[in-house]
Amino acid sequence: MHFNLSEEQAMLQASTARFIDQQYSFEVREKDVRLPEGFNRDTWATFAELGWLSVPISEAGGGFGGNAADTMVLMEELGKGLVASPYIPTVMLFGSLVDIGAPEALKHSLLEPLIAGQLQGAFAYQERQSRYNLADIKTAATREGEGYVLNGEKALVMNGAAADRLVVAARTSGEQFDTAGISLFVIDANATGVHKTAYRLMDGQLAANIRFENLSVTSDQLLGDEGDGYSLIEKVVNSTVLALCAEALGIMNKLTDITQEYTKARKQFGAPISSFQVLQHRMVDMFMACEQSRSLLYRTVCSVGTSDADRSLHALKYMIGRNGRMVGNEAIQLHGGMGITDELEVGHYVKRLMVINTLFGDADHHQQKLAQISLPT
Amino acid sequence: MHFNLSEEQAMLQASTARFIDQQYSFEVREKDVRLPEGFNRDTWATFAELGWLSVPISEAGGGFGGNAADTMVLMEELGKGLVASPYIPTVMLFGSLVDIGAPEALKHSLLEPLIAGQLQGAFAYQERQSRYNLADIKTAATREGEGYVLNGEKALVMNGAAADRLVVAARTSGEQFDTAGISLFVIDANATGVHKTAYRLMDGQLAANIRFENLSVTSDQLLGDEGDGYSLIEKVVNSTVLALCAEALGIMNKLTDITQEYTKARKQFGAPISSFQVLQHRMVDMFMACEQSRSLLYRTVCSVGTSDADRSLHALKYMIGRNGRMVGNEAIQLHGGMGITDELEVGHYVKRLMVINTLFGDADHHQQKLAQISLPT
Amino acid sequence: MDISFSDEEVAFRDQVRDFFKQAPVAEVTALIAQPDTYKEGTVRWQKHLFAQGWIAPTWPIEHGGAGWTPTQMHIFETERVAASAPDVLPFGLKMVGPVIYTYGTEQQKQRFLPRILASDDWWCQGYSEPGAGSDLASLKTRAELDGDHYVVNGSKTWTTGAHHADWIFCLVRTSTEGRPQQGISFLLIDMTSPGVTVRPIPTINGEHSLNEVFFDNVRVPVENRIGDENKGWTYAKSLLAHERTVIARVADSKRRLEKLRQYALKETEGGQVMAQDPVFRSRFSDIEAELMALEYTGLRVLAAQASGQGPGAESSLLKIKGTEVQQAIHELTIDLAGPYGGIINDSLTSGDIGHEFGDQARKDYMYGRATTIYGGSNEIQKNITAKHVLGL
Amino acid sequence: MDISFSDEEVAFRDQVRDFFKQAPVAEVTALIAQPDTYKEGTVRWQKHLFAQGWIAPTWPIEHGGAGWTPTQMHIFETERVAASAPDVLPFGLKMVGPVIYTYGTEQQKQRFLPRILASDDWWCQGYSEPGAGSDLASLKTRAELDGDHYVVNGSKTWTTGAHHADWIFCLVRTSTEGRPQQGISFLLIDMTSPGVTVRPIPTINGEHSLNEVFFDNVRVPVENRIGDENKGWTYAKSLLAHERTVIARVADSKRRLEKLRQYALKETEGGQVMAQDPVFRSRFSDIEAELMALEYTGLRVLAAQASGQGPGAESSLLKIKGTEVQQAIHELTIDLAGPYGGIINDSLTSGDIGHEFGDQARKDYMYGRATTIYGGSNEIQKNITAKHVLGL
Repeated sequence: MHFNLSEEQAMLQASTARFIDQQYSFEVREKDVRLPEGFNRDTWATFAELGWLSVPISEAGGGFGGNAADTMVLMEELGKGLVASPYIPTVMLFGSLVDIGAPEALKHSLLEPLIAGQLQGAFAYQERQSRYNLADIKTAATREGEGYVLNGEKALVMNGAAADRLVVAARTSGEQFDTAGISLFVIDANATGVHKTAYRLMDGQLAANIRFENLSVTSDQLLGDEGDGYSLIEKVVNSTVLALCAEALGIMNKLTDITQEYTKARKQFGAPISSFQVLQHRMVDMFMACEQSRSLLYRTVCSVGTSDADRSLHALKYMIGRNGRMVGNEAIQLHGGMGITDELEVGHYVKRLMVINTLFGDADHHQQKLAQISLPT
Repeated sequence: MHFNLSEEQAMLQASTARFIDQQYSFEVREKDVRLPEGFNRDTWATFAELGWLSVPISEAGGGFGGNAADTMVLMEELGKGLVASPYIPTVMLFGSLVDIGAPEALKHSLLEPLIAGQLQGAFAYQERQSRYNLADIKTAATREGEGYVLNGEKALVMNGAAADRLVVAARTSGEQFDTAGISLFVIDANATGVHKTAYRLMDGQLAANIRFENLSVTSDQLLGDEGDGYSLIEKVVNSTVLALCAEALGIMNKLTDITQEYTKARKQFGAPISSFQVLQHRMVDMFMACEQSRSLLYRTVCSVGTSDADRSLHALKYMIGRNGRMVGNEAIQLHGGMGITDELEVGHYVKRLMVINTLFGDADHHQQKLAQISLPT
Repeated sequence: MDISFSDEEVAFRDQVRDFFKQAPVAEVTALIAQPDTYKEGTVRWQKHLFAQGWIAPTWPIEHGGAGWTPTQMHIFETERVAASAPDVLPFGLKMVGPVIYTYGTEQQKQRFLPRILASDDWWCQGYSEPGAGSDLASLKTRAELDGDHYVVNGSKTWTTGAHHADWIFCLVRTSTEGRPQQGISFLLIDMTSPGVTVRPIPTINGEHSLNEVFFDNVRVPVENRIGDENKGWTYAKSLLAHERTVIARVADSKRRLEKLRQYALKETEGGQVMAQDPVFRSRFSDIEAELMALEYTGLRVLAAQASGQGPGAESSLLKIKGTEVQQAIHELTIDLAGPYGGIINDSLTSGDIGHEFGDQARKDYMYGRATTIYGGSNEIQKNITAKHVLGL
Repeated sequence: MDISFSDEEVAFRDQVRDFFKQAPVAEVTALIAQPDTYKEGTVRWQKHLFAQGWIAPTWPIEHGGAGWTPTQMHIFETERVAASAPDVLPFGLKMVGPVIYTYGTEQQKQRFLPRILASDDWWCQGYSEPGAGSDLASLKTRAELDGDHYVVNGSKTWTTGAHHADWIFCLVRTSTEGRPQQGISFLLIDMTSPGVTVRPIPTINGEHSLNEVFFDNVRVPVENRIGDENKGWTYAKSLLAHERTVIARVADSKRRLEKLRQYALKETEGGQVMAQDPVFRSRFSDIEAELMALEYTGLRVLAAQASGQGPGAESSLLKIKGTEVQQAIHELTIDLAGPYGGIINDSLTSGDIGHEFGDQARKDYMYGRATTIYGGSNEIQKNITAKHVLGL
């Protein structure tokens, strides 16, 4: 029993930390995130060069075949650096869906450019009314001849603005909330019949609502079996949630660190405010919130594939949501007035943390999912 | 608009405070509560002399005809003194039920000795399985000739051990959880067919489970109309909850005060522990918990008879339960090891507060009742 | 123990309610909502109140106020919030105005008060400095006497609306002797004076309301000093307790909570309205109970004021609980918005994006973090309460 | 990152599981539950473990221990709790024993260790004093040298089991020079010595486990001092971090939470089981998540120990969170008992009274308040963490 990183994981961690330290200061981040796409294509190319884009992609898919711990290591460091990138939508969602669902030819034609940093992807799953219910899908893929015709609207598609290709979850049968009858299609994001409305999220990154108007798709654009998309969605969303939690933990640790530094430097009443017992205890609470979250992250990583997996994942997303809010709020409060300016990095970290809480179910949502496992209704 | 006491209320408050100050030290309380009945009959006689037993009884019933504010004033002071007495069961429950429900002759024959301190009463409403559902009644009163026969068991009857008379809630029709079909009977607590098992509550006072075995009762022992007892129960329980909350607030204030005194006197690391900022802020939290509870108590008193009444009462019992726990826990914690001995008064106040939380619905229960008003399902 | 209103108060309430019904609330609210027309809308609304004679209801009648009782003020505020009408800016009307009519010279009163009442001057507050936040008395901006002028050097921060302001009232250091509080003076400074520069501070909600104000050898006539030299702390302090009761914003929280309730009846997940979600219900009722209590805490303070006391130390309690409730409402609102709690509408409409209140919930949440920091942070309020109320 | 067990560890787990299956758990538990037979049951259980060679599993083999690794110890504890088997008393086996074999003389080892292992001596701990709780180093019980004896005067408090004890290990003041920590010595005192008096301290759960111990001119042979005079603080301190990890009781909390879950499936209101009550579910899952995390926090500490580190400052985190979780379970359990959370069974059975766990829930809740106080209060743990982990 040990919680050490493997040699490869340690190298990945070191290389990510080095990249941020040497090439990705907060100033660079702020410039990157303000670009029209919400990230910098050159930075993305560097990701590709460093091999990061292949981490969770299977060896069969031409990737590194990394496990949950590998992704965790990478994402935690990206979190610490507040790196603005479409890693989640392009690699963790789009890439993984293609990796596990696409027929061989399609898979290679998409994953090769993706790993090379030349293709941007996105996963269009939720709709205006969906909230956190992954099966709440009204967008319809109606059989027509050999193929299908797509009609409907997807909302809040991360990286939907820059994506070259999309995976779209559409209903081929069943009713609005049914898990059965959902099918996944890879489509060209710039095809006729695809209408995008892009906007920013509070972390500066871009999302889009995407409307499909009589968009024709063929059967070979289908991922997995028709009507069976939900199981693919669950699988990929679960690993993405774990990745997001690792990113969040990186952010929480960073916030805890910079708050300690700030309070040591900030003097009021003739003393550094870090000398006030009330603030000390609150920083201890922040520290404990991080450590407990880390323990649960490790548990979740260790539980992948076991009967503890779902329970761990819900507990994790719940705790990251709740503790993340606490850490973010305290970080701002302990920075005083400086905490509410956009000039310091603290607010930016908090905003990314808040966005993560809204992805794939917030704290309240996952708390209830956890309760449903232990105390089934 | 003002929150001052009337002259009569101020006098009642002063006389109660004087009684506790002069005749009811913590040592007296500890002796009283260890008596076989959980209270001292002489102390009760003093209550009668001071006129306290008549406070909530209507003028028609031979009482003072006091309102919610009058009861509040009395109960808050009794709380501060941690007075062990059956005021709640005998006066607030039994007395009030008789006052509003009994035919004239019965009313006077019971309330006169009650107000004179010569009759102890109790209200047997809940059963083993009832928890906080007042309509969960299985005890049956079956019609037989002119009267009824009672069978069943009541649990946790406050003052059930000492009571001369009981009001029993029994079902004359309807199903287990129905509010309709519940009838109230005044019975002799020492009649054949009445079996008591007495035990103590953690505050030292006595409760009893009471079993009825083919107990015959006549129609003139009925309070109110047959099958219509629930509305009487609700009315009397509501005013009792308010009284209990006032008592609890008295306790909370006392706990806050003695904790401040203790921390000022207790020295560690060469300073009174009240000088440590963390403890100061926690005592501020205790203070705020008391002040907010007081505001809600005033609101509830002012709202009696208005459309805000139920909402206020649920919010109050919820807040008293939640804040009371916080204040109690903090009082113990800030007393350190001394807080967990039975030698200091702090633990005894906490235990009474805990019992109050379990009477007529705890914090969680009333929080959900409150939600049900604002967000009806 | 009586919370009913007298007949006069009931009549007054009806008059106020009627006034708001007729007032151009929607029009000015729309103007205020846009950065470009914010100042225009604010001034127009304040002039409307001025015309009614209600712009400074608690000022003494002799200085142009309405001389209202605390209860009348409470009625007015309740009706104002019920009508969703904007508040007035506090800096002139609630802060420097009372200081001027209490401590100012006759000449100062005549010069400044009428323009404050008519909203002809826009005021801002110069208290905090980069190095003096919670520890306000350690402020360093200095004013040195040079003939009949002070020469002011230094800077002020977190100055709301400085970019709109004509005047700033400042605490400045005129002496370094004695306790820090003893060498502070209260100056009124014309924002058009040479040497005054305003730098916007972008805030985490993406909007601009705060500024830093720099003073570089700014010459201020001695006649712009309020009261005695080195006594400014006393004049400023009298405002602080009052400011805290204002920050509590109980009536505003009531309106927000009701709005939240309405949203929860429409927002759905899996076909069920969120008002039925168990965790939502718990959090909502928790806030509701706290706010119900706070409303009466406010009334208790008001009743004490009406009988000639306070607002004293209990204003800290109002400030702490009031801001905690505000933040709890912000948190529950943004959570209710679900995935839409993280979006920025910018020029898109809610219809384009697909959600009614997510964008506003985000702004409120982010800017709302400031409520526990400004007006004396909640930590400072607890220190004050521990010392002055509990005597620890 | 690997939490799987080696083949040897799996075999060991099976052996331990088997041992508990065969052990007289129910029998000794029943004895321990009654005050009259508490001591008898405890000693019988410990002698059973002794016979197996598992009474002091982490002691070095040379001193009669089993020399287990931290992982083996973890396996043993997990199985013990799963079997609801009693824990051993820590005072001899986990506290003074290790001090004796680490710092004691050969003669002290031969005299005391075998009797500790065989549970022939009952030990208690004399650290806290009425005036020295959180500030332990300010202790005042003094030991003055008189020939080859110390003469001890003073008192110790919160002494668990002193009324059963044969021996007490004490921190006493042998010098008032230098820092308070510098003048402390570590003495072993025979409880039958003339001048030793034990006074029971009744606790808020109505039971007797704590005592005050008075020393009135008690003569203690110098040979009963551990290590050097005035160096006792060093020997005692090494125990404190270990004590904290023990206090966390993660495995025990897991068992209690599962029991609570079972209760919630039976306890009803209005015909619905409480496991379906929304507020219960929220509170339960909140504790569950924290405990799931804590379990791994414990494993992380264990893994660090196994690789030769700690337990160091992170033991404070375990202590704080572990006791918070314990109290949260106590609170939810007593609330689940509803109106029965306030009762005292005394000689009545649960059947007489009508509720299964209310009485025990009350006892656990009340005594459980002590967990955040003893072993260095949680406030002290946060001070330690702020200073030694965060460097504030």
